Amino acid sequence: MAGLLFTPLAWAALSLLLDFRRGRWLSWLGMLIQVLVSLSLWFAVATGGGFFYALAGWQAPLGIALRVDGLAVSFVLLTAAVATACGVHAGVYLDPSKSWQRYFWPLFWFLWAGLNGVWLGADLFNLYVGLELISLAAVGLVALGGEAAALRAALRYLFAALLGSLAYLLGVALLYGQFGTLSLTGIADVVGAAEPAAALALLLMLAGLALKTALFPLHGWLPPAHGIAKSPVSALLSGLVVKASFYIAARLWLELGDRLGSQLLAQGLGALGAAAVLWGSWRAFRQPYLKQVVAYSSVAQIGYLFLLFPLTYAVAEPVSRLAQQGITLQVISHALAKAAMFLAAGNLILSVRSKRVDALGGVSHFLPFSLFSFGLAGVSLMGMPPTGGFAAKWLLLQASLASGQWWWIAVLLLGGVLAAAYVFRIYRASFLEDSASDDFYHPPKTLEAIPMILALLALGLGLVAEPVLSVLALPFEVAAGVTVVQP
Amino acid sequence: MSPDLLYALSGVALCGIGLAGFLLLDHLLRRLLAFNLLGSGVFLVLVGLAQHRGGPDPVPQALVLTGIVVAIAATALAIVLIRRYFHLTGRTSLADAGDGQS
Amino acid sequence: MRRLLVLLTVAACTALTIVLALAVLQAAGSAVVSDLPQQLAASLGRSGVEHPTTAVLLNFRSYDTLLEIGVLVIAGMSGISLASTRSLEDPALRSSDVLLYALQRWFVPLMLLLAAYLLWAGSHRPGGAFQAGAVLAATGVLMRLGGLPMAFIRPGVLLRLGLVLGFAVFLLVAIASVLAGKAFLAYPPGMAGGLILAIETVLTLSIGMILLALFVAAPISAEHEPEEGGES
Amino acid sequence: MSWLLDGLLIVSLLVTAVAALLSRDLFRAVVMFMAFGLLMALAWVRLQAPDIALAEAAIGAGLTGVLLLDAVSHFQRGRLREQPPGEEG
Repeated sequence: MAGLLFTPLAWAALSLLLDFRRGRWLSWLGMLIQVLVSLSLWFAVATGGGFFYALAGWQAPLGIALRVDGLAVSFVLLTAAVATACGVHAGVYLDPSKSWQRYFWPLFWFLWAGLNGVWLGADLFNLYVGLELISLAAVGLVALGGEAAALRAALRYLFAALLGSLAYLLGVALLYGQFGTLSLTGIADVVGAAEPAAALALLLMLAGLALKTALFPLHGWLPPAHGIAKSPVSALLSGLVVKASFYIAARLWLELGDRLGSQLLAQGLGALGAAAVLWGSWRAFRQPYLKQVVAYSSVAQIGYLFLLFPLTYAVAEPVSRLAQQGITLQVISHALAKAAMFLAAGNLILSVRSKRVDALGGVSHFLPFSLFSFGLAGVSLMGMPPTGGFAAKWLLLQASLASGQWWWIAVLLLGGVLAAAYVFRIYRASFLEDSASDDFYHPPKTLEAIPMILALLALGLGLVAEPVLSVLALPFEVAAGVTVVQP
Repeated sequence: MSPDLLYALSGVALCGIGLAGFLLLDHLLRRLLAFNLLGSGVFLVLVGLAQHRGGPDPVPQALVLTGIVVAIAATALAIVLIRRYFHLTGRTSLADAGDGQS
Repeated sequence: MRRLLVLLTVAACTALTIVLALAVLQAAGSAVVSDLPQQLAASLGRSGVEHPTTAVLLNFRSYDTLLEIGVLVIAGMSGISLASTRSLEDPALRSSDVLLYALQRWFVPLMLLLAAYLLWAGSHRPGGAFQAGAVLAATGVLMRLGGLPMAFIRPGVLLRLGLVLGFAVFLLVAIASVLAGKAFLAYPPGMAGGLILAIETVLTLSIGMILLALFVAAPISAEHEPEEGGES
Repeated sequence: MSWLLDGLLIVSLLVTAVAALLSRDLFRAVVMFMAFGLLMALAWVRLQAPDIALAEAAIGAGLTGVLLLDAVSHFQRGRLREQPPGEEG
């Protein structure tokens, strides 16, 4: 448990003292440790159930407690998988001769530490600090290298992230002022219905987090930042970072939404999510640059996540659980598929030496493997069986039907069709033979293998959805009986 | 009404001022000023509201100290980014027509 | 069009302010009594320090503080990663202002003294690592504006070591308690006071160094510009 | 008496805040912001939060102000040296 918190922070400090090459070996070792620690924690929770971990030995209202439950450890494990893939890819992909690359590893590890902090966080202010840690590390990664366009994207990202954090903090201030505690469960215990100040606090926090998650129409900062960053960084940002703020929003909603939310808010957030699916997919279809296509696809895929709000508000308990499982699967499958897609896109760009979609002509001969990974990830985004994306959408479909909110079904289906459209556009471009140049660069095999593994994981998620969900379902079932232990 | 609550309300007003400035100003440094004003407003609400009943409360005070350090970190990083951006492009704002999608 | 947008934004912000003010009044009127202050008062004796704010920062909620130092380190290293000068010392800044020079001869030791006082005071009265670190950084800024050579502020291994020193020591204490069989960040009984003072001391140095590095990293000299950062 | 003090402090806080955002000259805006930071430190004293007051005076007013002033002078030097090259957009 402590290893999970300690390793990323310690590796961040250590790798700052080394240069890129030596930092790479160190980091690969660290990733191995992190994966092992995450796996063992996951098994511990899967067999023994969730628990609270009191940091510094002080119990919750006074100290900070970590909430270690099935959902949290699953995301810890997901982070370990995706971050390791991105880290290994980055170690080969990034050019070690640039002296500023040495700062990649510390930023990478701080990002990881922040992510773990958010998945496990149960204290509202601690979540704020975790969010800031993630945001600043992510901004640093985007700005790394210091070209004008990257700086511009980083500044937009920074300002959006800061505004979102402050809105969240204002909500925390209102909640603390009223309830005198920062522990999320502590607040959930004492909050009643019809508390306008607390309801406004929830609204502010959700708005701030929606800005950080790039919910339509607050998504303007995402495509530049994710499009301009180096591919492994984009994969981290799209796969994991935006999920962190959504995760907090979802946790708040599931704990407090039934008393502080309203049907209007729930449907409104769902509608914005639906708009994001349609608008993001359409924009993805229209982008001239490959990575912009993938970035707008993220805007669309994030939209699905916000269907959580209408599908869990004022519905029967089993329906709500279906929706929660569907959204969780969507988060996991999107993280895997989008990371695969960005890494594959990076390989393609490296190969044709151009970022434009129409420069891809003929690449299907030279880089069939990367292109295949790209397509495989695309299949998961479309939601076709047997991928994880399909399993997620299937659950959401059932939840929509069971709660009588049939209008979301149209969004789910249309979103899949649009995703198919923009993925096939890339395919069409890469099979065109009219390209005069056949000057392609062959990236190392490692670079090609990693997106393939991630895409296969996203695919396989659909096949093993049942056992995965059984662990995910743990927190919501044992929530009443969580044991407070103090190892 | 206690003075603490009065300060919380002035914090709310600062939030309003800061938010308006943040949304309306183009110049990056001015936006940064607005962000800091907004932050100060939030801190005032946090401490003022919490101390309204029970008198001095060290918990929100510690939170604000943490918040101030996070704010200076963000501000300093933003200044470095802004200055380098200005150095490379000669611009002091992000607003320009044309490459909104870039 | 632009004018309308401005008007609308201002109106929206005003409306939000009013709603927020009402919410603050409502929250103030219906505050739920929590036992956090009592818990804090009861545990203060075991925290190792007498000043409650320091106790919260470095003992009860030390995880927040640890992550927050992480945020500072991120900002610091992002700053120096963008610094494009080979040595971060700018000869153009070296002023020959007699007044400033005289001023700083008196000021610098005084401010260092103040920083040390703030650090020491933190355990039983207002003061602590952040304030002391800020004063330290301000001293550095003054020295730099006065043109004192600051060879140590260059993006070399020493600077990076300085940046993470406080963070690393804090982290070591945190993991040491795990190895001793306690929770992450828990101090062994009886040693809390000493450990907190030690952590605060190195934190002061690191905070001062980070803030100073960010100040020094910000300028960009036009002479040797592109694509380089630090010693290569 | 203390009410008068609090009222005066709050009014001047809000005035300096607005002035920091609205003043035409960037330099003056930053000076206003530093004044705001010092007033905030006073406000923290009134709120019986001496720790924050110290931090605000040192960090909020002092360091942030110096950083901003430095940036402003950089901008003005840059303006004098050359017309912005990137006006295509």
